[in-house]
Amino acid sequence: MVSMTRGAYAKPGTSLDFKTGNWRSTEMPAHIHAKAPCHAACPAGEDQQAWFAKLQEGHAEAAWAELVRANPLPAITGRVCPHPCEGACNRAALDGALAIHNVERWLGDEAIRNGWDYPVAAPRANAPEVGIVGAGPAGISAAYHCLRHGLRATIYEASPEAGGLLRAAIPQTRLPRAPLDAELSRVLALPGITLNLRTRLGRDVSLEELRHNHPAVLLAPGCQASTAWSVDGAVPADLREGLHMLKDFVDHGALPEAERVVVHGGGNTAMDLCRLLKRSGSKQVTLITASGLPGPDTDPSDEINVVPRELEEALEEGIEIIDHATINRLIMKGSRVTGVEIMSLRKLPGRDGRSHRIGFEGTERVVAVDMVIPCIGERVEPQGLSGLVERGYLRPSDRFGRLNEGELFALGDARGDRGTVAAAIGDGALAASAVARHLAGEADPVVDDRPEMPNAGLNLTYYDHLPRAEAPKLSVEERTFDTEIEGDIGRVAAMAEAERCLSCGNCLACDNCWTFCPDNAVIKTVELALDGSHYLFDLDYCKGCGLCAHECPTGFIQMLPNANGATEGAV
Amino acid sequence: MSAESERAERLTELRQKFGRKPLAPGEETIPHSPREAQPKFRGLDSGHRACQGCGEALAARLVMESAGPDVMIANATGCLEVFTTPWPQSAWRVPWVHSLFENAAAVASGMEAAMKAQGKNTKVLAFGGDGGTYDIGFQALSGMLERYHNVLYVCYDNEAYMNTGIQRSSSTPHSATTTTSPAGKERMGKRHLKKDLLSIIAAHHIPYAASASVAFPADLQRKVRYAMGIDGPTFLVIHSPCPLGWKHASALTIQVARRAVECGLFPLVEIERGALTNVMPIRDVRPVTDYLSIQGRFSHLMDTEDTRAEEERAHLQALADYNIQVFSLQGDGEDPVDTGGSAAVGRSGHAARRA
Amino acid sequence: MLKALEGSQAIARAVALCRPDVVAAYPITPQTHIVENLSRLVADGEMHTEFVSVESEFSAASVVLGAAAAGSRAYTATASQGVLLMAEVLFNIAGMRIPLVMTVANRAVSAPLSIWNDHSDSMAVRDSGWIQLHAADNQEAVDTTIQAFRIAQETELPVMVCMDGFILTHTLEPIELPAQSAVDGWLPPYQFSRKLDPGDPKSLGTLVAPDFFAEVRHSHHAAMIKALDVIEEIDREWHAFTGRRCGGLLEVTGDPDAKIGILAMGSTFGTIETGMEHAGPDTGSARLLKLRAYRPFPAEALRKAAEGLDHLIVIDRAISPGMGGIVGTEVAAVLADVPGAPRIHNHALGLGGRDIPETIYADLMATISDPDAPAFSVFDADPEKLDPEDR
Amino acid sequence: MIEYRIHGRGGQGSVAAAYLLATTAFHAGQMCQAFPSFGAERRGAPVTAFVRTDEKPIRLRAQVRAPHYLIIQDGTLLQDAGITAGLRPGGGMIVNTTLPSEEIAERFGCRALSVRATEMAVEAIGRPIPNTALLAAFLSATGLFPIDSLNAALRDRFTGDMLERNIGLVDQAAKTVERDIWKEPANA
Repeated sequence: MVSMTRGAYAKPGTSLDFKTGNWRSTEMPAHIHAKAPCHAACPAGEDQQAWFAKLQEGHAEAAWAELVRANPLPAITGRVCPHPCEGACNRAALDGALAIHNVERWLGDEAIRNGWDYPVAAPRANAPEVGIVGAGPAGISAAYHCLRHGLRATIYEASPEAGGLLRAAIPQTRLPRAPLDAELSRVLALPGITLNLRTRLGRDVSLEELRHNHPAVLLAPGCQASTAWSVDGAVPADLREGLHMLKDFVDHGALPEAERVVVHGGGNTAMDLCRLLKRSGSKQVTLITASGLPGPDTDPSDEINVVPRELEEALEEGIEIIDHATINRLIMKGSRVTGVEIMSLRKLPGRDGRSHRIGFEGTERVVAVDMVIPCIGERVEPQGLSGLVERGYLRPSDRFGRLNEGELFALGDARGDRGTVAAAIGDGALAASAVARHLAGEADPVVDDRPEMPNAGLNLTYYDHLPRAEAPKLSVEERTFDTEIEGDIGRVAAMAEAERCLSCGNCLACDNCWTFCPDNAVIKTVELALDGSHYLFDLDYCKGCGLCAHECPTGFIQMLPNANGATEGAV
Repeated sequence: MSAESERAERLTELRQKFGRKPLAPGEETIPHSPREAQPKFRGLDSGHRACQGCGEALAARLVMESAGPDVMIANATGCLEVFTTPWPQSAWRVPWVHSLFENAAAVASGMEAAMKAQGKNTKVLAFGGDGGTYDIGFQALSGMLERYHNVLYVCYDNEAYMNTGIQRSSSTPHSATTTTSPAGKERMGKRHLKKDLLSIIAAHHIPYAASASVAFPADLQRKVRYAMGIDGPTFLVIHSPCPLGWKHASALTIQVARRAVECGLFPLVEIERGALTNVMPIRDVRPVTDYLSIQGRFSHLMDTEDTRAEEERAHLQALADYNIQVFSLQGDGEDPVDTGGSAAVGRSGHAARRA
Repeated sequence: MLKALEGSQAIARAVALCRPDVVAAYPITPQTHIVENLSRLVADGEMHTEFVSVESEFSAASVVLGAAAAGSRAYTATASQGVLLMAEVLFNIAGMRIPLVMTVANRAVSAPLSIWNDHSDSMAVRDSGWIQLHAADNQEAVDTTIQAFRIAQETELPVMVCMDGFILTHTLEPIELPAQSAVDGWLPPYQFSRKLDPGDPKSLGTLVAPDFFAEVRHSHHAAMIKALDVIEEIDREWHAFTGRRCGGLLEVTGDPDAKIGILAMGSTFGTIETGMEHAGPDTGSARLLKLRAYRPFPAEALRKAAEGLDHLIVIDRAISPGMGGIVGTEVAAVLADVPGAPRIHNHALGLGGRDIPETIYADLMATISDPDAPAFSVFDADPEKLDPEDR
Repeated sequence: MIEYRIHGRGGQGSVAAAYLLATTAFHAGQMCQAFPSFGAERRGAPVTAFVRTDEKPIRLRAQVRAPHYLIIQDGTLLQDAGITAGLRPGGGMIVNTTLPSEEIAERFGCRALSVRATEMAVEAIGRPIPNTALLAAFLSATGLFPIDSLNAALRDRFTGDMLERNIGLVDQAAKTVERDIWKEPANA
């Protein structure tokens, strides 16, 4: 029993005896690390928010190390990726998405320049050795991720050089050889990776042999087989498929000559080709695509699948783009094409619930052309794959790319549902993780199904207006066949871009919760806050007002239904 | 008990307190409880009985952090006093005395005189709500300022008598409802204007008088530190939303306070020797309805059918515009060095704090 | 050394001898000369104190509260309306058990406005929890003031030294002021166990819920009762130290064998004494009771002093309208359970400065034998001056 | 015990006169008591003050109703016929006036002394405060206390030039009345 003090004075800080935590009636704050939209959108599985956080702290190498946990090829993807991360970026609605690809590229280049070590240790000598077919981005990523899991990797590549499509079909204006070679060789030189060049599956080595020699085999052969193309059976005599034309250009610098060209397709190959043709002298280059140009009328899922800046540059260069259209008929003069009849179409939901492209009668018009170049994709070359190819592709049964029970995986373009370098890299990571777990006798990795942090979950008050940094870029006149068009963003701008990161869904260590809690119920402690934040909720005193959650800029603090008793800071 | 096992036990206790699994001895060492090891001075500790989301508790906490331990406080009767010191408990960690509703400034004067007589430098603070400052304690405050006591007087302005259940004060804004200025068929809430206390205070020609808001803690704490450094009477009025009295969700305290500043109804200004020396610029001026519409005390003004409501809204907008004009609250554009008006945070805290 | 001093001047000097760190006061008749004299002492450098010239009595009380709480000896003085304006703070000071000394230059309370003496002001704050000591002359006022600082400190109760406004404050008479060194030796430096101190930061003036408020008041009452001994003891010590005493709690003079007693507080007592001295043989002599400590009330001392009396005339210089005399009522209550207790005759007189002539003694004595005399009266009210309805 | 009543107007130093007289008695080894008739009067209004002196301590606090002596600081107050109320038989009044003593004595039927105190004061101290001169004359006439005691009382109150001038004034005023003319006391 307390006894009354003279004059009823009280001792300091004795209010701590009064646990206001039991005032929480309905909700309590919790740290919820939702996915940043960039992360959720990244096919390679990069957590851009995480590596920007390191950069915000001024640690470029740490940022790069964080980045290459998912993607070993940032100097490459920073140049060629259509960066869906930027499209998803919550900052877009505020003052422009972060220039993620520029910073990624800068980090990749910095790593090359400074010789930063990949954060992987050499695998044990007797570590299981995974067999990988194809030294394109998927294969290289898979090999790299095997190392991360303590496995060895042996790559079998048909070509004399590693790189796959990166080397074969991307013009130097987008991906110069120097960073390509440097980054690939840095990864491939990592101890534990063996690269067998000029080793073609089905010719130099059989799948059976591989499966015998390796506890798991990852197939990343890419798509090498052209798809037959015609319009109602009409095929021009000089028809050349776009990817082959591009490869020829990349290999020999050769391009056909034509005054007026129509390119049919909606990907980067089509776009690269349009621009090369224009630059090589074609007067009129028209891209016909069934997809739509980005804009209010276009559903994001129906948008043309090209690097946004490439589209922008193409328009600058005078490429005409007819979107939501298809070639309805070839107008032939003998075996040569003289024009194409095009027709508007749209992707619309059908009665079966799925989307279909519907052409609209009465929208037909004719464009006079000298050449039509289809860029409609390729198929897997079935050689050596002994019946695994199904309707042109290797079709896996799960997200890890697993083809059957025997630890055989399909990665990258060969899956038919990919289409970007980033996706190929992501496939490599997923397959390697599944293989590693399997070899350790464990179940497949758990799917990260954390929700994504939407724009509405942020408190944008706490971000000042900061315009997006723009990397230098060659003018249309300066553009050649071999000079990279987009330049280096540079350290200063890269760091400035890092400052712009909203840190969606993750603790920014901004101290807002700590500053605004009227009840001192937020404890700042890096030691005990094991969820990566700097704070803990002292639920003995938290009254559940929700101020911290409302004022959390990043949405990292959310109010959850009240739990009984003390709960961890991170829930 | 060995030091080792003592530490292990302590660690276990802390882990349990924060809901984590106990670690093995020696696995991790923590010098103090994390609560004790906070890198700020906790003059006002947890366990106080303020309402959820109390703006006043927050403001007082922020003031105490900046004022530091070598202070003593005279606290007027009011919410802050009641919720911090229900005997036998006290949330204060500095010498603190509550006497009456209307005499905080006078009690502080006496404490300051005592410090002077004893040759000590302990700074005396006086705390009061708007009732104890604008109204009943106004005379004592004026006397304290006139006699030039070295006291920092902080008014936690929540714009009504909240302790007794939301009665109007001379700080209640025009047309806000309180239990003694209800909106009804004949009346649209409070008929009179919010007293321009700061101008009256400034007319005492004191070294420093300023307004601050809980929504801008870095600015608030800078002002406290500045006032603490002055040998003479200083005055700070802090706009401190009351979720109960203003009728807004407890999570919105900061947002409401911020909007009051952003619309111009509560200008953040600094006055030295009667002259305006600094204002916090409003980066993007909001219409007053952004502020009014999120508070129940102005809900009668949101009736779009009622022409009287429209008139009152226009009146409040005019008052805000007047402030913006008189205090030149719209800054002269963006200056990369100037963090005024910015709430921006970054990885190492508030932008203004980092600057 | 004996000096001819005006009461207010003597009080100011007595206060200065006690070396208060902080003095705060607001001028009000008839306390004004005390404040003026203190200001003068400070201005002349004869007193080193923080003199806070406040804007009201309310702030005066608040300032000394703050100063004393912060560990400084503090003093204030007031009267009449000033006491009432302070009232809220006075309760507060006492409730917090803060040792303070205040002089009240007793004066009537308005309305109607009266600047003259009676005890209505200090009576109005009778229940504030302050010790109230009444001085019968200026020497007592001086001695009591110095004693008060010690009483306050030892009991942690505030002490109000009541002296009749004008009658004492404005009267010049020979007064013995002790030497500074003597006071320094007798009055220890100020100490307050709960002082505001950043090194030991206590919270004063908390909110106490019903489950403990009764205990607070109980303790306060107990402290007041204990203070009776302290008051008595300190007066004894003072006597040993200076050769003068103020009458402890209750002093008995006059005829010890008399069957009639007269009890008075403050300056009235001297007039009654003189009246008895000069009265004719027919009037008879009385036992005279000088009540010095009004709060705490010396019930035991009173019972003892009243032993053997048949009649006790109690003089009030205030009135509780609707009840009558205040001191009289309390005296009656204290003696109620005493076997053979005297009959109480209670009269208010001298209200609002009405002069009390020495003939009052005889007049009061005459009432004892008057079977029609009321148990309470406003004794010196002139029926001729009353509206007939009010007679 | 000897009782005195002083009449004057606000601003003429009547209370000071009372204090001065009492202090004089004190310096002469007597007990004393002086107090004003606590009024709220402003400058110019008639005021009264009281003095008692005795061999023994004075306990009586009542106003003086039957004075042995009246000290009238302003002759114009004589217009009030009641000014001598309570004056004891054989008592005397000393008046600051230009009227002859005899005329006053005749009008009020008591001993009276007239002193041109204001004139003397203006001359000596430059201010029309008659109390010092009046008291000096009073002491000279009554021989109640030594003139030196008055000077001692003045020393309690003044310093420097003002003290010198007042002492000079005492000297001068004392000579204006016949010494010990009221030596025999008034009837008790």
